[in-house]
Amino acid sequence: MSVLKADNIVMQFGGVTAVNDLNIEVEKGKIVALIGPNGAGKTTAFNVITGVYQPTKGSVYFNGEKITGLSPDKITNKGIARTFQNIRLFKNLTVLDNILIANHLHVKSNFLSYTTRMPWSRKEEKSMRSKSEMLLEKLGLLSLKNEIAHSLPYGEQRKLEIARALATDAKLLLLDEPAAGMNPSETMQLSGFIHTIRDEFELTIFMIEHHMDLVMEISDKIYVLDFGQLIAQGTADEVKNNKRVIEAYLGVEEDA
Amino acid sequence: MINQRKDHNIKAYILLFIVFAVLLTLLDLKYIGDEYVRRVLNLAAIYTIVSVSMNLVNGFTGLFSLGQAGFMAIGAYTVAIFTVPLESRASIFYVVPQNPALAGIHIPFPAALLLGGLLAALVAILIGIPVLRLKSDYLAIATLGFSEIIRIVFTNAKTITNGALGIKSIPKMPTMWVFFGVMILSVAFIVFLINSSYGRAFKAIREDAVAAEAMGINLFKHKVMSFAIGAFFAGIGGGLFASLLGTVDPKQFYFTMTYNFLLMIVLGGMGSISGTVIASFIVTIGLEVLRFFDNPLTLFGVTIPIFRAGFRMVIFSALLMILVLFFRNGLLGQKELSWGMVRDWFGRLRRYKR
Amino acid sequence: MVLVSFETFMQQLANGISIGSLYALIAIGYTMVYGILRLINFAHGDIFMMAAYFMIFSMVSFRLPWYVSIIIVIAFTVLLGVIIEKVAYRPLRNAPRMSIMISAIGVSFLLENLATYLFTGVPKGFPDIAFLTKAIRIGNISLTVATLLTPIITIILLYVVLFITNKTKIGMAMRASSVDFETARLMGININRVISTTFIIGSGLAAIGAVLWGSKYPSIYPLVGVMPGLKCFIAAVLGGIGNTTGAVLGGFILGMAEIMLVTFLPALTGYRDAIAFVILIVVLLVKPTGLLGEKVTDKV
Amino acid sequence: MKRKLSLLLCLLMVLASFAACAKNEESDVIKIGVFEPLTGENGGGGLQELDGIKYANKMYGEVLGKKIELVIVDNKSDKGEATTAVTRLIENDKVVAIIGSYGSGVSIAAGDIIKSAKIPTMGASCTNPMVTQGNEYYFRACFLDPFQGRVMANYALQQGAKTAAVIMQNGDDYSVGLGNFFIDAFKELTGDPNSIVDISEFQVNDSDFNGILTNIKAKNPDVIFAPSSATTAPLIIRQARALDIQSLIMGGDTWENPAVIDVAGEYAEGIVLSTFFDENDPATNEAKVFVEGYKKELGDKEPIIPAVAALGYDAYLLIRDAIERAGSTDGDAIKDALNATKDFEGVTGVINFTEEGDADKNIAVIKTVEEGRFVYIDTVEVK
Repeated sequence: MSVLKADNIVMQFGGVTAVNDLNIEVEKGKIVALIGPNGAGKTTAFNVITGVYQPTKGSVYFNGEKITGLSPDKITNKGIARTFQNIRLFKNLTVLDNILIANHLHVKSNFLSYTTRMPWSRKEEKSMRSKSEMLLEKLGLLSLKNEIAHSLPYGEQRKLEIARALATDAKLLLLDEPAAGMNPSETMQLSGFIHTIRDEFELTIFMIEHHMDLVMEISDKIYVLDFGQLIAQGTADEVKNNKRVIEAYLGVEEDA
Repeated sequence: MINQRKDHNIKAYILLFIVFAVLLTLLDLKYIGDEYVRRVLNLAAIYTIVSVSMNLVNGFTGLFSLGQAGFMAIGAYTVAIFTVPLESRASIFYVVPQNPALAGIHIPFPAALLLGGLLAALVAILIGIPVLRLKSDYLAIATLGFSEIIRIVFTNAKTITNGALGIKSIPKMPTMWVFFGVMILSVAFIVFLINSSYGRAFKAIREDAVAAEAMGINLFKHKVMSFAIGAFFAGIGGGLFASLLGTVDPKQFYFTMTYNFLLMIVLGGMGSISGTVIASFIVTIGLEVLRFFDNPLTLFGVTIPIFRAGFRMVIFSALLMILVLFFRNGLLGQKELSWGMVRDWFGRLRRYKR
Repeated sequence: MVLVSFETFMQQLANGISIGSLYALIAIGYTMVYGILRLINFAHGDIFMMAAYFMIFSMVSFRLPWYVSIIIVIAFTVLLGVIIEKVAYRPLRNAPRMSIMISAIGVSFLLENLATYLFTGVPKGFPDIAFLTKAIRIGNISLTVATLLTPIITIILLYVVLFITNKTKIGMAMRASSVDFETARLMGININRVISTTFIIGSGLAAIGAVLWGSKYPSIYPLVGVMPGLKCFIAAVLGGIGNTTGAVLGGFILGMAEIMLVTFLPALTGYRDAIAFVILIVVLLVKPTGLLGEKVTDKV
Repeated sequence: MKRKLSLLLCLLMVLASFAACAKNEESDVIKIGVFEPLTGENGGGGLQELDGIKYANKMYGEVLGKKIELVIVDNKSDKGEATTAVTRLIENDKVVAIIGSYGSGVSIAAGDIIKSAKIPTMGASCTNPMVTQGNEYYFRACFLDPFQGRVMANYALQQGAKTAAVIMQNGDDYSVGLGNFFIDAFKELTGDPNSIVDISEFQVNDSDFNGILTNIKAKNPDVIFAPSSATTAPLIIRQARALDIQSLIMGGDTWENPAVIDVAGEYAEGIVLSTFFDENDPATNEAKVFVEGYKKELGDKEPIIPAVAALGYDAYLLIRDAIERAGSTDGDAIKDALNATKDFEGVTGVINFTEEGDADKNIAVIKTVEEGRFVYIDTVEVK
């Protein structure tokens, strides 16, 4: 059964069509990649899925439930979490705070019981903290928990952003260029990391990526987008040998 | 080790509080200080409540709101309308009689104060629903606009507010503990809020609204929540203000009043509660200390001509500009005052001396 | 709702155009600064106030003729505007938006207190420019020359500003900067010069506005700029901030709305100032880009 | 740079606190506090009133063989400031009596503090009834708004007026109070509830009255009564005349301000206002001396003596006289002496106090403007 299904998505800005007639299906437990040259509409597709943009036409389904029209926070509440192309951490807050914030959507006590220090709210806070610390530990970030987010090295910031997305207890993780700006060895580590979290947290992963090596290595399925149009889909090998894909990438590829 | 330090800190806090309580009680029982000192301190306590509430909205949630004066007006008028003794109502509403629905109602001060805060919060929710969608400077100007609308409505609702003539004979509070007690409760409430999950959500919105939303935080709900809580405490501050002055009229709540609180949070540090508390006291007391600039100054028999009425405010606004330009983070930036920081300062001082 | 005679209506129409054109003139300055710096220049109304005082000093204390005075006033006001930009806004250009707005509020606060200190709160009479304050009658409608002249001057100045921004080199640089600051800088545009020019034009217009305002409402005191400042900002937002023609349009609409409220709903005259804010908020909510503003999409 | 600046700031603060403490107590002076708006909205009037008080201090600088020292604080036309300013006078400066303030709002705010501190206070020109109401320590040297409203309504009637329009400043207690008293009196005197054809309000800091005035013009009233500050009055007058409104334009005591003529120019001709005092018709001996001396003192500063200066002068003399009669600086003694004031010869007339502590004045001076000067028309007595 498909976790995510995008059905004939059209996204227009004024007269410009950024995404045209996009159909995507992501199956449970799989790692699926969305690739394409710059400006192909990949991030736009992500923004439509996560509710940042309302599509001009078409709908998105999550576990069979229609989620188009919902606001981004509602969609996250359903179980889709994402990272951003240009890391958007809560820069001036600590690593732990970043994770705790992602836990906020599960909070049950209201603000009054927090401000009056009611026992159940204190208990909730406590369990939230231990859960977050456990997550940090699993991802090897626990020693950094009191560091300010923007002071972390670039790679750790990427990792933290993924950790933060995980903290929402998402079932589907959207990664927007997780390897951007990483060197080859970091990229290879990332590949292992993605596999690990997929298995550990029983995730489905849908990612945008430019690093072809990474994409080819870990993806179960690849979608190729060019000028807003889906031009190819299939396994790594199928896509690699697709004529239209090669054309689209000719001379455009810069960092593979 | 860490636990030990924590215990130590708690002891120090308790000690600090006892010293504070003893000082305040001595002041209150008129063993030390005089009416002037007491009044200035009470005023500072009220300003603290309002500026801390403004910092919750502006500094912690990142919403540039300039509506604090309007919310204060709501609290102040609620207290004024409902606590003035029934027998003096007729002499106050001597031009236009009070609305008969209100003329017979008298409620005790604590209830009126709370009601004022709740009404301010209610109005904030009503305003916030449309306005909080706006961004930074548009939000600022819209909240300023609403603050003015509130004031203008109060000016015109003569049967309720006595219009321009204002209301007097608002009962006085017998003790400073009313002002300081409410201040402590309010600041504690906001500190607990900020350190709770909700507070972290507010900070997340300040840091990056898009990312916060992507983390499942309902922007709108949390913005309205912060805005309304901020308004609630501004209303409480306004109610205390009315009681301290004994009189209210709409002109007091002109939008320029909000600028004073803005100054306090800028001085204290946007996003620092302790900084705001300190800054509120510095500004309120400082404005009084600076009064000597208004009086002609004679040094060695020469009268210095620049010292005359209005000079104080020039100095005050010049200080504000220096602050904005050179000390943008204020006293504490986004940090909170802690023992470690105090120790650091002392350490640095000692090094200076050497 | 009150029915009024045709005569009264025509008179009110003239009143509306007259006050509206003054709003429009000052709103241009707001809109230009906002267009480039994305800053609500809270001090604009106070620059306007200082210009009025400059005029008083020039004509009353130094007994200069009005045509000389106007030039001096424009020069001094422009200087003031440029200094404010250099001292209070330039150092904060890369700071968060809130900081620079607080700085603008601080400048406004400082100018008001300075004026109170230097000139006291006693209102000063604005010098009479005889030909401007002469009353003329058309049928039963009475107008001063200043009232007639203001809309004409406003329209002329609007065209001058439009000419500068559309046809001159610095104007192109200004437009480029208003679209994208960083790119404009990378394209070799001297941003500082562009901003200074913006403040020169904005302050110059404030000075001319102050002279016309003073001739019409000749009572000058330190807080005289507060209300015009706020209302002209509202006019600029109404028209679509950043758009010069929009600012003029907004000014006229606001002036007309105020006067028409007084005409047809005299029971609500007490709410006149509230009307401006209500219009502001409605515009912000219904069409945040104003009447003639362009749509800006946020990038995620 | 930053460190130096912050050190400088600290130094400034320390210096300030020293300066504040440096004023040590001297027993050979008697301190009288003056709290006036020297800045802010009412800064203009406050300064004029202060000048009168200072002049009185210069002329009569001693009482009970001691020097009188004036302690002046600015209340910024703001209630919050007013209460701290007054408390400061009482507690820090230990004044024995207080004079002020211009503007009734700030006076009312200070009233409760004065009452509980038992410091007798003399308002000079605050005309709102609420100032002295229920406050045995607050006195005033001027008449009240209800009286003034009645005087103007009376005068309008004498001039044959049958209809009137009223313009008030929305949000200003003085303007709204006086305007409403006029409305009541005018309706009562004409016996016609429709005699007030238009009531309009304008906003604080408004400059444009054309809209209001055009409406009024259409109703063609015999008189326009527009109690307002000296800042707005000339604008109303000018715009009315420019609109070709021929009605008689009247105002209250605040209009007797050179700024009105200065700003309104020739348009001010023929306006009518009520005031406390006329320099050309001194009511008492004290007044003659005052007019002569104060004219010299003013020099070119102001063309006429502002009524509030005369009232400030009187307020000072009343307090000084009471201290002298009381023979002590005790608050209650001064208060009792003030209550016992009998036929005190002030500049603005012979003064006695009512039970509320208001100057029992039944005389108001009506003035008009001719050839750019305030000219005496009549003295009106109202029972």
